[in-house]
Amino acid sequence: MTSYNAASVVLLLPLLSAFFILVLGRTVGTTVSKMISVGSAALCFVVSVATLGVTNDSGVLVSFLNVGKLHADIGFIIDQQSRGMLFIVTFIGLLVHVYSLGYMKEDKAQSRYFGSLSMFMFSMTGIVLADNFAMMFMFWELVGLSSYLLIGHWFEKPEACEASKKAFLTNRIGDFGFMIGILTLWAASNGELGFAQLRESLSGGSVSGPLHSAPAWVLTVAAIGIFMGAVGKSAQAPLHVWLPDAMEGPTPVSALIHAATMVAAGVYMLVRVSFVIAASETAMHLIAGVGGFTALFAALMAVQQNDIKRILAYSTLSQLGYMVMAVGLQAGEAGMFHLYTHAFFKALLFLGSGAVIYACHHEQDIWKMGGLSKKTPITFLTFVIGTAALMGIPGLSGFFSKEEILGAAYHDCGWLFTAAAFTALLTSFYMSRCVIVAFFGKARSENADHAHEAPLIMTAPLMLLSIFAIASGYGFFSDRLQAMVPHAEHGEGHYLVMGVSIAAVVIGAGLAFFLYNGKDKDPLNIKLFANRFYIDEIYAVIVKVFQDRLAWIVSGLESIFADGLVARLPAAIACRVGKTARAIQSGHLQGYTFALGAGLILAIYLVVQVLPKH
Amino acid sequence: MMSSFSIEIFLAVVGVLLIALDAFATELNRKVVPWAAIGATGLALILMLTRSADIPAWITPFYATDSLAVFYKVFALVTTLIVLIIALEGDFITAYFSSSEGVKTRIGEFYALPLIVCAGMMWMASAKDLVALFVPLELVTVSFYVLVAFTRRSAMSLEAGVKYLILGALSTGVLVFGIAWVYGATGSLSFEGIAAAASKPTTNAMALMLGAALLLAGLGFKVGAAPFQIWIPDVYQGAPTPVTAFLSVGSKAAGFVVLTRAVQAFTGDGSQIATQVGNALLSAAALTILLGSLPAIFQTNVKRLMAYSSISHAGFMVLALACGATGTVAFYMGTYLPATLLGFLLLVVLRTQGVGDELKDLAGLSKRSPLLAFALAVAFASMAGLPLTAGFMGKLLVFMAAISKAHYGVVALAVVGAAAGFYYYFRPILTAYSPVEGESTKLQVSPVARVTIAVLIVGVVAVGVYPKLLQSVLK
Amino acid sequence: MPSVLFYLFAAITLLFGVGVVVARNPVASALSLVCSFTGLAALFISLDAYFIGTLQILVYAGAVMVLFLFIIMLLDIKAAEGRQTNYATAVGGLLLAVLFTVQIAMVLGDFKEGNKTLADQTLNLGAAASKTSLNTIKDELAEGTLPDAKLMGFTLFDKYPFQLQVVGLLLLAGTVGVVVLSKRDRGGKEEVS
Amino acid sequence: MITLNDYLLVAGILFAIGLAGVVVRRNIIVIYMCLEMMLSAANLTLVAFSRFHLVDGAPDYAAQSLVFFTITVAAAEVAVGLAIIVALFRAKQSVDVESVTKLKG
Repeated sequence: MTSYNAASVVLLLPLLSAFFILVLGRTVGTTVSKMISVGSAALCFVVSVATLGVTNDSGVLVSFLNVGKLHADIGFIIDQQSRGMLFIVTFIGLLVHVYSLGYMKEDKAQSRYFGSLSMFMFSMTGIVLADNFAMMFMFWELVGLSSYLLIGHWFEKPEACEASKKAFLTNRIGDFGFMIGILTLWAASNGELGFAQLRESLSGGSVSGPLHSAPAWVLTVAAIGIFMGAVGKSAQAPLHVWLPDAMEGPTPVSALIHAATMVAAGVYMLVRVSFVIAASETAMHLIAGVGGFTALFAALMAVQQNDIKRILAYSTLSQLGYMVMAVGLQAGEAGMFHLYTHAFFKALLFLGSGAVIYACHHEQDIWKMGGLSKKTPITFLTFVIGTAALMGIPGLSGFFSKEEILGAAYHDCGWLFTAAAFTALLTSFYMSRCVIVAFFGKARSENADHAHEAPLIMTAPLMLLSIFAIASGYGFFSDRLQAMVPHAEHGEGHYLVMGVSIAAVVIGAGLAFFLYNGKDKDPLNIKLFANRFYIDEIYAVIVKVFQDRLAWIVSGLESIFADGLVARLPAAIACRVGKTARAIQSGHLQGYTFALGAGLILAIYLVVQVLPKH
Repeated sequence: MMSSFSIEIFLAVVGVLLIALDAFATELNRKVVPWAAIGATGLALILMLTRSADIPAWITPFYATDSLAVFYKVFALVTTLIVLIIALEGDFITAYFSSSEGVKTRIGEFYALPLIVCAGMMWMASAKDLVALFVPLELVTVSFYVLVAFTRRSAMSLEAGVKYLILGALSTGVLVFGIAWVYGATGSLSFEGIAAAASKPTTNAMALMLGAALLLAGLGFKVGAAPFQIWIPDVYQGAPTPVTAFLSVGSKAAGFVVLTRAVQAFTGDGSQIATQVGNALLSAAALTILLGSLPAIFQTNVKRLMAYSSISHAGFMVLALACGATGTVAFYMGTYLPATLLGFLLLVVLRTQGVGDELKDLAGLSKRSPLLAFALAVAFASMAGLPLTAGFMGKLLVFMAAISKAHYGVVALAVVGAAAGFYYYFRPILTAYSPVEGESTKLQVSPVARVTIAVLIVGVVAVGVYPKLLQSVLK
Repeated sequence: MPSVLFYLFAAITLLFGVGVVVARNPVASALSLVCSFTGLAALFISLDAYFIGTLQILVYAGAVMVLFLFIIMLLDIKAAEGRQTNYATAVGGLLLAVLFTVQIAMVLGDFKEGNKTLADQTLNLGAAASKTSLNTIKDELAEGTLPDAKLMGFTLFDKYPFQLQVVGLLLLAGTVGVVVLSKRDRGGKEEVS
Repeated sequence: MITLNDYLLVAGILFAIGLAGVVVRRNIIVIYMCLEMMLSAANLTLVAFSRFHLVDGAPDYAAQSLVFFTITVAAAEVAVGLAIIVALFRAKQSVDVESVTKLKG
């Protein structure tokens, strides 16, 4: 099987599965739908394993659009980066499919759920394989759509409904930036959208491409626009508000989408087009800054969360911040490496948290757990392995990748290194806290008291993932899985970086042990962190002031743009304009004729007197 | 093999014959006239697609047969065909509101007039000079006065008729005044002559600009470009739904053809007023998108929502026109047709089952009829511009045209409009799929409506997935 | 035409035009409009457009205005409107009119070609005669008279025969529309939903 | 002497008066009369220009044909318009613009 054919299979199988379930799901029944979905995921996994190690390839599946200067194809690019990512996506995807068989056993709409999963797999592989921006953007949108469907799976729950809307809308803001960035590149390169062609156009090799000679600000606009897309999808500040809320979806979905794959799509895309980012100094600084800020910011918020899934969600934000920072520091390979190790241990942690929640009868507050280490030993053990990898305990996968990023920060920018190191300390602290509170001490609620181990179909993936969480950092493993291992150039300061990162782990874990061992309630009470820096409240206050003054204006949108200044402020302005425009539409004919007459005079005035003549 | 010219005459003649048939053959089954009209339009469409290229020599001086004209002729025929089907679906509602005889009223004119309107729109597409533009344009407008007020027992329809009448006549006055000044400045009535005179330094630029501003204002009214969009929401909401569909797709498209021709004449090579006209169109586009999108946020009536949506779409088309991308205007039109007609068809089907136009009436639609709910989702998703629907491709091309001309400011405003669109277009979908309590009756959909809905859905998705389809039609 | 007559007819046209707008009674408005159109017809004739001038009298001042008057009388519309003038709309309307006039005046100030008089642009009927193919028109032009109606008819049928047909169709559509819209219902009183 | 600009100015003022009337008046029939006035102003502009754009020494009859068409179209428009106004009067017993304000927002 050539790698081109393999790519086509991996892309099209989930599509067929989704289509089949959509059309015939109701007729053939839930069981068949499940079989098809899981079967297609398994087959995809097998195929993508088979592609590991084959030669690089590229090809066009179908020519898609050909209007004027716009040429867009469904085409593949198969190289080390995409093969590695494909492995992660199909592997985690398969695990989640299998895990969902157990977790969603009693759900009423399993057909829809598995259809959406297949749809998601299709969109995600599309992003991974894309060889041009048009295809990338299309699948980008599809990922957003299927994520919307999955988060809102339990749409009877108002929180789930709200969360899915929030995710969708926040992502759209990023996507518009993304689109502008793509179109700017397209315009500046005189009609190119393919990654290879753009790279050539930018490099100014044998024939100096139009992008090479484009003014710097154009490239900055393009790079920042593209980064906007990643900000939305990878939940970087200030568009991060959707990710924690997205935990309202089913836990396997949180694991699949919001830990390992979808959120990583932003990082994957940035690495794929790093040549564009490298062309703009400003964009690089911005990206590194936003990444570092998000890493620290999210870690601080994670310190005071009590919901086990939210802790993991903020930790995901923080780790994504690391990866984005790496991209901004021109260490994309380190970012991809961390993406790859993170995918395993974060999926492990999420599935582990799912098992804990399952064990405690849908209890998610860690303060109502406790003593689980004896009742659910397998879950406990695997969770600890995941935690250790995330903290970066030497010898586990997370240690290697995190250290690479810290190293990159150390070489490039002092204060980013400080922030990253402090983040590492915090990570160690809040994860230790989570483990200590949830698994040790005595049971603090009836549910925790009656906890029991999850069935094998749920624990088996945990055990499998633990192996990856331990071993995936080592060369014999990562090389085989085509992970992007950064060049091991241990230059000056290598030992300092290593020392700092180990110290951070030790201090963080020690602090947590000291503070939380045997406690029944949180001795720390940092309201600022617990309330997520009051961002929602700050947003609310600002909007409130804005609203009070224009109280009669803003009435319709609160329900949808639930919070997030980014979404709300433009919305309020839009509302004001909309209401004013609506007021003209008074229904009075005299008003209309006057408006038409005034418009006429305005038109004449503009054309004849104002607009420039030449 | 007929020439396009004969096809138009054929349509007009059938229209006249149907009027006579309806008036004099009183024993006629009520279904005969609608089906005859649908059949004639379908036949004309087939003839159009297999037409012969030659047209009588005597008519060539004032009859264009370029690709633009041919595209819009096919477009007008497709629109008329679907509008007639929509009208047939809502037949008894139209009849009920037409006179006190209620549902027994014979409304043959309601099916015959669209044929004449269609012929008029096809003639507009071929206009080469301002006289050939004006006369068919007025044929279309006067017929629409009648159609909008047709269901005169409905206060809404009557009000819409009065408003359309006054504002339409006002725009006609402005249009003629503009034609007069353009003629006065250039000494020519043909687009070619105007383009030639516009590039001559001896032509008085001020006078030409005045004429151009007035002319564009008059045509801007027809397509609903700001600040002349003000009539659209009221008239669209009040008019009988099939007529609204016809106005929003057919009339708007015809308006865009002549607007395209006028703009091409004003912005030809070396034209003195090219910059002004281009900038005026840009400002109009930005304003239109905003004034279409933002008030739509507050709409609770789906029909009125679609009226605002059509304003916003017109804004995108004007934007493409301002960038000189006439192909994109046609493409956008092509993506706009299936989604909009699908939306109006759904409204009519729902109305015949006693479901109103208000947003809240849509609640629980997915339970009552999965097909209609899905069609609604497809239609509105396409209007919003969701990827993999036709609407996305249209919007994408417009954005690309604008960015390639570096109109970033307008693009930013257009993005705001499009983003607002995502809010208000998704509300009907969410409502349709939201659960409702209690029992609800299933909705019946007639076979004709079923087939039409299926065809339109396939059209939306096919163009969205494989846009080359529409492109090949455009060529 | 002597300047005096131009000023007279322009004044008639405009003043009675203002009369249409300010008259309280619709009948007075309609009669004002008839007078205004008569003045306008005279202006047409002063521009050697005899046929259009006649048409203006026949169709507008005659048929159309009679239709207006007929409807006003039929509906028996009293001067019900505006017991008190709505100042907002009055000011708005006045403002629009003034602005529009100023704009036109500004364009005219720049429009040098418009400073020609009719005397500068005398008709050259001899030249026209040599270009005409139709004998009756040719003869009259050669004699030095302008066969306005004939030239009009010739242009209509020579250049715009097709548009003439379309106008016929338009009139038909209009007629059908009028019939549809004003059919008396058998039920007598209208119900409005 | 009287110039072309004089005619154009008269036409412009007539158009402006009509526009003002359309905005100011509340009686729909009178509004419709004002619209006819605007159309006539446009016709005057056309005829004036046609007289000054001589073709072979005679006025430009192409432009005058357009005037012919506008007059015809206007007559048809008046007929349809008055029919609609009569229908409105039958329904509402009024031809005031304030009787049609239900559609709005």
